[in-house]
Amino acid sequence: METLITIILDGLQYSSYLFIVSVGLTITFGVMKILNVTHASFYTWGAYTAAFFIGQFSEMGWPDAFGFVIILVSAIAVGTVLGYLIERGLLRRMYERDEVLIVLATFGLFLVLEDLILLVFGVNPYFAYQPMALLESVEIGGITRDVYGLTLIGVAALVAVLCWYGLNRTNWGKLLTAVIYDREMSEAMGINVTRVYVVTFIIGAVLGALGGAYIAPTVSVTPGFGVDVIVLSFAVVVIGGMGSIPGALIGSIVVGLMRAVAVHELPEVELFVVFAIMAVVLVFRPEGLFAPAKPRKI
Amino acid sequence: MSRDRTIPGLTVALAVCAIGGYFIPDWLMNQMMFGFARALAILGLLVLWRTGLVSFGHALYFGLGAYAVALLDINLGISDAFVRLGVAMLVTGGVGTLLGFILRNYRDIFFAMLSLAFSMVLYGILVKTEALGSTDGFTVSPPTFLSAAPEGKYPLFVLICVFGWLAAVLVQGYLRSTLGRLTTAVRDNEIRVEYLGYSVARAIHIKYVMSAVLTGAAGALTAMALGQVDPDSMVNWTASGELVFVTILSGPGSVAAPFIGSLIFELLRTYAFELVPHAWQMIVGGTLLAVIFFLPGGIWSLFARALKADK
Amino acid sequence: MRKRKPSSRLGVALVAATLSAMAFSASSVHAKDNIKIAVPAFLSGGAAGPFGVPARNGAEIVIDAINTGKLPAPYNSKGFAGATASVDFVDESGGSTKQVAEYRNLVQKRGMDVVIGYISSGSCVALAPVIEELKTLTVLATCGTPRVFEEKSRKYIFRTMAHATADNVAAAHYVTSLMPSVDSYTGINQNYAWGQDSWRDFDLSVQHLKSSAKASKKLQFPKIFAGQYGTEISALSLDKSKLIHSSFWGGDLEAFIFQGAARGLFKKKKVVFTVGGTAAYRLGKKMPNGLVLGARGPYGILVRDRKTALNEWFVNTYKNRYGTYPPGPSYQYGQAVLATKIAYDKAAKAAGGFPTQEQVIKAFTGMEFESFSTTVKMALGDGHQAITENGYGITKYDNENGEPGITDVKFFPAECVMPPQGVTSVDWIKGGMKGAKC
Amino acid sequence: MSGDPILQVIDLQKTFGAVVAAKDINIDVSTGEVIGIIGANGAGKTTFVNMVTGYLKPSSGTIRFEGRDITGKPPRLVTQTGISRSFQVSQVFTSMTVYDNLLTALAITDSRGFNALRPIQRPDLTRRCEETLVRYQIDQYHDSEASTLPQGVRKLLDIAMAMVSKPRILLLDEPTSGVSAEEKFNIMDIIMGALKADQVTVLFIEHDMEIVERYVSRVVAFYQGEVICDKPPEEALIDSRVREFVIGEEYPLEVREAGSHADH
Repeated sequence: METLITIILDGLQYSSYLFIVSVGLTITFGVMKILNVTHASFYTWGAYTAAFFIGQFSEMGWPDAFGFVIILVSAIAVGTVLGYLIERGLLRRMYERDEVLIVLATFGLFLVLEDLILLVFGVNPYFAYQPMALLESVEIGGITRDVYGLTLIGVAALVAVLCWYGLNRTNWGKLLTAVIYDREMSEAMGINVTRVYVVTFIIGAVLGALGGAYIAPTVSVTPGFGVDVIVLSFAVVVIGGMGSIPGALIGSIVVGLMRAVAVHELPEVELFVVFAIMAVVLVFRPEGLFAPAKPRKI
Repeated sequence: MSRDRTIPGLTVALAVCAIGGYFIPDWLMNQMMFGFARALAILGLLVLWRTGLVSFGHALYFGLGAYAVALLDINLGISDAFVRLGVAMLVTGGVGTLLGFILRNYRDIFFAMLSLAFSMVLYGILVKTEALGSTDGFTVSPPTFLSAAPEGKYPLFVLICVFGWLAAVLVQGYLRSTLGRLTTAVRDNEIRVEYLGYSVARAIHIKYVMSAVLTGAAGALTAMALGQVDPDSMVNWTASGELVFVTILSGPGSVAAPFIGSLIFELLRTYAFELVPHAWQMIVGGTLLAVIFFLPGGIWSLFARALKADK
Repeated sequence: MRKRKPSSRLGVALVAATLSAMAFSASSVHAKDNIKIAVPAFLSGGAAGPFGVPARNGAEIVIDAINTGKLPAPYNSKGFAGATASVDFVDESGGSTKQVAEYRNLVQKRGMDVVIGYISSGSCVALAPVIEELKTLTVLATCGTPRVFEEKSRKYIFRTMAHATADNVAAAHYVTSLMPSVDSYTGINQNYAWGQDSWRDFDLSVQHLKSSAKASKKLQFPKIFAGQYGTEISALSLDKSKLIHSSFWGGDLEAFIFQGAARGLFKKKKVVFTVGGTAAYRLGKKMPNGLVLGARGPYGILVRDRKTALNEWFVNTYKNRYGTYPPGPSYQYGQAVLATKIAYDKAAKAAGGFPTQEQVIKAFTGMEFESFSTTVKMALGDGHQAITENGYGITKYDNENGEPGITDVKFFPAECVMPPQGVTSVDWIKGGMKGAKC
Repeated sequence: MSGDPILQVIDLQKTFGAVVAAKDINIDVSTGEVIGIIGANGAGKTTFVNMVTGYLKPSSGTIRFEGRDITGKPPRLVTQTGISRSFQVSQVFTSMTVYDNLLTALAITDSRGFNALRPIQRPDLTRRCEETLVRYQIDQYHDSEASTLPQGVRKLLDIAMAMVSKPRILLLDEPTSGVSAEEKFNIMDIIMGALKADQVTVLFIEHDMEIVERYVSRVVAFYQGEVICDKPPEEALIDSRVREFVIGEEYPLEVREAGSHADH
């Protein structure tokens, strides 16, 4: 019983992390049809920025709770600045090109941004333990858990609800849905697709950066720690259905729980299991477990 | 019709490399070995690319080829270069044929993602299995040639050059055949191909297996040239990305392009690493961006321009 | 097809590319007053901050002091056999395959005389055959796996610190002798040679020293540089074992300590970190008290207060230049550089002039010398592998001085924790550690 | 125009969910016929052609070609048995020249066994290629890239490519759609001339009644997935249901003589 509770909590916690990181990726893909490798850079830059400022403000004697504000502000700042620059400077010039070529261009940019991290922040890891230390820990299922980690689940739920609300209950969401459904038609209807794109990309970027910023207090933020994140999010997004927000949620839960089971019961297969699921889903349901409705054109 | 002089050109290049290789410094010979070995994989990816398919998982075959060599070496003590190469190609051909049955029905981003998934499955297995060397990988003993065990790298260098030449000539012949024409044809219009009575799935399957075998050979030769295999630089997604990167860098214009592009990449990386150790990735990534934006035909288009201006 | 481009000049183009590449390479002739040293260490990636940079810094201050003759006596002669060293620091990250390719460049293209360094066991295992092939003196500074010299005897490779067996045998001694309540144990180690060997040595040693102790069935071997250990920490918490063994290092170690501390893991379990020393300085006050820490030998925090002239010089010089106490990797790299100097000087004395590489190797083999913090004997691997004492202590933050501290330090002599010449580590431990002098 | 029908369509049905796209279609086609298929948009014409050529699987019913059951076979097998088709939107290899398009088509249909590996540039193929270009009067576009061609030339190329497999029956989906009014008869003349030489049975979908009148020997009219009329053109075009549901009342009632087409 204790093991079961622990596995479920571990799984959900990891799922939440995956969801926050990958939901931005899937939104960008859904609207713009771009599989964005620089999403990993948003994650890394978000983490570095948050960790850096949490450290700075803590040294200046600000209360630890201020860390949460920094996390949010860092995510928004990093996502907006990087997202805007990349969409305007790079992607805008590429929409006519092959989608695979766009993936590669973002891969190239990802390499550049990785090294830029080194130049800006140096090689030393950053610690931003303050928010995590502030929330202390509780005993659940016979073991101690840090409350900060558990709040991840809440943050993920909040992100999911906001995404759902934004997409289904606002005018902006209706515009997005129209563009997702048929770009040309939306343009003909007078929707400013260019603006929709830049805003979507920034939202995706902010979510990626939020993933990094929120996870920063629990890890040592080191160069290159975004490399594995991007393939994991690819897996999540593909499993759920590329471009689908509920899909990203389902994908995160599947991957998170399976990984938790693996680590607890059969640690050797931990890494293998994620990609095996991805392959199986692609083979039997290429559109993903939760694919968005897509118009078919002949 | 202008005479196509790819094959005479390649043959001259082979002679120059094989003879010149005897006199060049060791480090350069190494770079050329790595470059030309990788070029085989690029050759396979080029065929797929012309068909409109980009695989983000060909490190699967690169790794399989390399690990086939390492496992033969460690478990059976087989050091013969030809046996190693042959087994690597058989293994990758077999796996390619099996996976091809699935992948031939996929296109675009789905093809890319499923390839990625398959390669990451292998990565997940390798990294977590101690018997397969986990993160460390294996050391590979130097190759022998039909029971001769010559000193130095020159014999392997010649093997790589000759094999590269052979592969390029065969691929060139292939591209000029009907099957070869089924690259651009499939990319342009699958419906038309089907209504001409040819199975698009089969055309893609053949090309996929071909690229798998070529990439397997590339992995095997790299493993022998390097004396080391490991999952992170050979099987991880970044390795697949690198292969696609070099394909774009080379350009699809000619079967000679992969050899030039791959060698230039090798030199670029070495010098970037030596001159700016902290920012070498930035240089590599920047080059990729520059090629995508300013040189859609890859490095080959520069050569082609130069050759044309010559006339 | 009219679009196909002719490529007749391909050969010419290739030759041109080749020549231009060659023109770049500096083919310097080495004069006797200068030797070229390459120092590889992690300069990027997760291990750079905790390991690579301190390692590099340790090598740097020692090389600078050697070049200017400012090391304390008896090492205050200038240079390596009189030759000034020019040093290139190179990045060790990117995986073993990349390191193999890079090593070839270092020797064949950049013409290095000596390579001193390497942190990861992965690098060292992969490089050993290449080093022998390229016949260039290479002094391994930090990497730990015993495989390097146990698989084969090596001519051009030296390692100036003890290998991982010492860490884990000493850890087993420490745990079994000072912590009698521990009767069960589990482990979390990285999934490569280092982690696997470390666990095996520790497990076997405990079984030998205290056969009643039970090892857990569910061992964690997460991927190196994984960074997030939430699920693993849960699994370890649920495990009934009282002690956790870990050979984590670098960024992984720090992340694990942070996450474990937040989860109360270290209150619930005893933990022994064989490479924990580096984290003590970096985490400062955040380092939990009560952890059993090693530093892979008599280095870093374990020997900070040893009052020998060499150690005081090292600690003070380092602290003045970089603002912190030198952690283990600084000592280890410094020690490797110092050993190289001693071998050069000794060979020069014997040869009566600047020595050849063969002469340096001859001098290096079997050498015994006084390093910054300890006595080093090149006793194993036919005189190529060093043995030193090894020790552990328990963390206790020094609130008075506001700096990390350590208590209950206990050292075990070299001959107690390392196998004798000619026996592999695993055989030695399995065979009941015959010949151990504790 | 006698003997067994070359193509028999028996009780063909196709439903997409609740939508019935084809209902109880029965058509027999004899060798040498030229059949015009007419009907409003969405009447089921293209669905019918798609089912006969294997692009869509019928929900039920049978399609026989020269006595063999070809129901539900994929396009490439249908093509191999001797049926070919063109498309409303021309299906050509857009990045190739006209010459390469046709050469590729010829090579692919001639790719049994070892032939697939022979160089594509071989005398027998190139000769046939040049001949075909002349026959379809597109040889002046020899080196133009297909994506740059005028609509009419593209249509001709599409049909020329459909014909390289030497089919015995050809289905054309709106051969003159998108072609200017001045050009349409010219193009139809080229097509029908070339097809006559090859003795092909032709079914084509057409909206333009002037073309139907002029070229077909029989008209099949579709309405809401059903065949509402199957008669010679002079009878079909005055059929009240055809006039109501397909061609509209404003089309001149009197059937003109062949050849007296009205220029606009």
